[in-house]
Amino acid sequence: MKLVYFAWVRERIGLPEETVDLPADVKTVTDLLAWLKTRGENYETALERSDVIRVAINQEHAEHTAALPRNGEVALFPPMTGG
Amino acid sequence: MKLVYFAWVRERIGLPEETVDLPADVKTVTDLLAWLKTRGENYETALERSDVIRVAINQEHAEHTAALPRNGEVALFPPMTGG
Amino acid sequence: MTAPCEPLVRVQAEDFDPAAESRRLTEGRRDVGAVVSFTGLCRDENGRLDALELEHYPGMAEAEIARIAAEAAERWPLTGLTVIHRFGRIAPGENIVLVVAASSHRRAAFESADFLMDFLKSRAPFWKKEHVSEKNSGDWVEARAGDLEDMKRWQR
Amino acid sequence: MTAPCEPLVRVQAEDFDPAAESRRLTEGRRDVGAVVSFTGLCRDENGRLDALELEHYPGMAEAEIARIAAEAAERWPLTGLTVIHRFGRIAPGENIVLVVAASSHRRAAFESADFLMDFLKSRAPFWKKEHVSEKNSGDWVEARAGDLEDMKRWQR
Repeated sequence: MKLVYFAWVRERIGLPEETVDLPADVKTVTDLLAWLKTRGENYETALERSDVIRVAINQEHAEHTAALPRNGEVALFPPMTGG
Repeated sequence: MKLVYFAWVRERIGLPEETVDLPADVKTVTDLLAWLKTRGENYETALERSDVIRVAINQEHAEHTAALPRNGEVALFPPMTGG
Repeated sequence: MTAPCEPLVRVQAEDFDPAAESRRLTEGRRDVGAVVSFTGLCRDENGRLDALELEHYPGMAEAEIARIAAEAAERWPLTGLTVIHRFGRIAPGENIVLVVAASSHRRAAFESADFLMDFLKSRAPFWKKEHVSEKNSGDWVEARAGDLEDMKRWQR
Repeated sequence: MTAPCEPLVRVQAEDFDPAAESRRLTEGRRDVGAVVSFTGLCRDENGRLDALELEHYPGMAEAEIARIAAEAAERWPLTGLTVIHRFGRIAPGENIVLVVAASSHRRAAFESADFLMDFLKSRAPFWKKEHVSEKNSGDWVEARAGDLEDMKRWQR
């Protein structure tokens, strides 16, 4: 699965994007966030307040309860501040 | 007193403005409207629905209950449709 | 709060340039975060209309718009405010009225422009006469009850 | 009701010209009665700010703005709608975002532009980083709770 990161999520993780092989039991966005936090201190810092992390699945806003897609792109980012 | 008329009030009266000598008992806008209606059919037609006639005294909006000024300009016109 | 801005009010027969008026409120400044511009244009009403004739009360028109603009400048923290209203014959597609409100804050710019238009409609001494395609003279546009309702939104 | 207008959406690094975009929605037409234009500009926050860096999610930014614009075009009877959002480094006094809404009706133009801005703030994937005068790198702007409240005004 392709993961993309923006703004301070990107800065704290230290990567703009990466492709990962997910364990079979990682099924929802919530699972994904918990699994990423086990991958190192940078992920832990970036995703510490996971309640504020916004998610897009294939470029559409999604809830943390959403199921991960079989294929495609999952984006993690802070609340938006455009406009 | 100087009277000025606009839009269909002006067209129906047939004058853009005039200067009149008011009888002593014409003290308010309501008195003025009633007195003008006695001056001819054109005034009667113009001021027939006196409730919709708007008034300005010395270029400020005024109520029909307002006292007429000693000097100055009283304007009569339909509801405004600018903007 | 800082002093209210000095609104620019013009009542004129000539056309205006909305872009130039917006630029005047932003050029050389670094404190303007939002500019809302409203332009009112003459419509042909599905081909029915040849032109509008806008009559106004010279002197009072300027004074009344200035009063409304000053009230908006008191009520919202604006960095600039411009109101221009034309009179005379105006063809479909031409400009009638312009309001430009600039502020540090988006909501102040939106609300003050909206407020200005509602009050202009119901309080500024202008009257529209329609010149229609079929006959020589047209009718005066009637005030909409909705215009008065719009204005009441701002009562507090 | 006629079919909703086709909104024009652009996400770009270059500056835009609000006047040209307004003209595009009115030129040669006789059915447009109202044009509301909102321009968002970069402020220097009383001299504190050197620039804003606007990061965006390419692809999703365009798609999300297009979704919001299409919703506005469904909801209000617009004759035209344009939304442009810039990304990259933007200095104080420069343009960030433009919404232009044209309609036969004043209220539709005002409300749809206001709606667009509220939704852009809270749903379009853009993030502002401040470059401040005193140090080399700045902080990410935090989302305002008020922005979300603004958006909720449009729920029905």
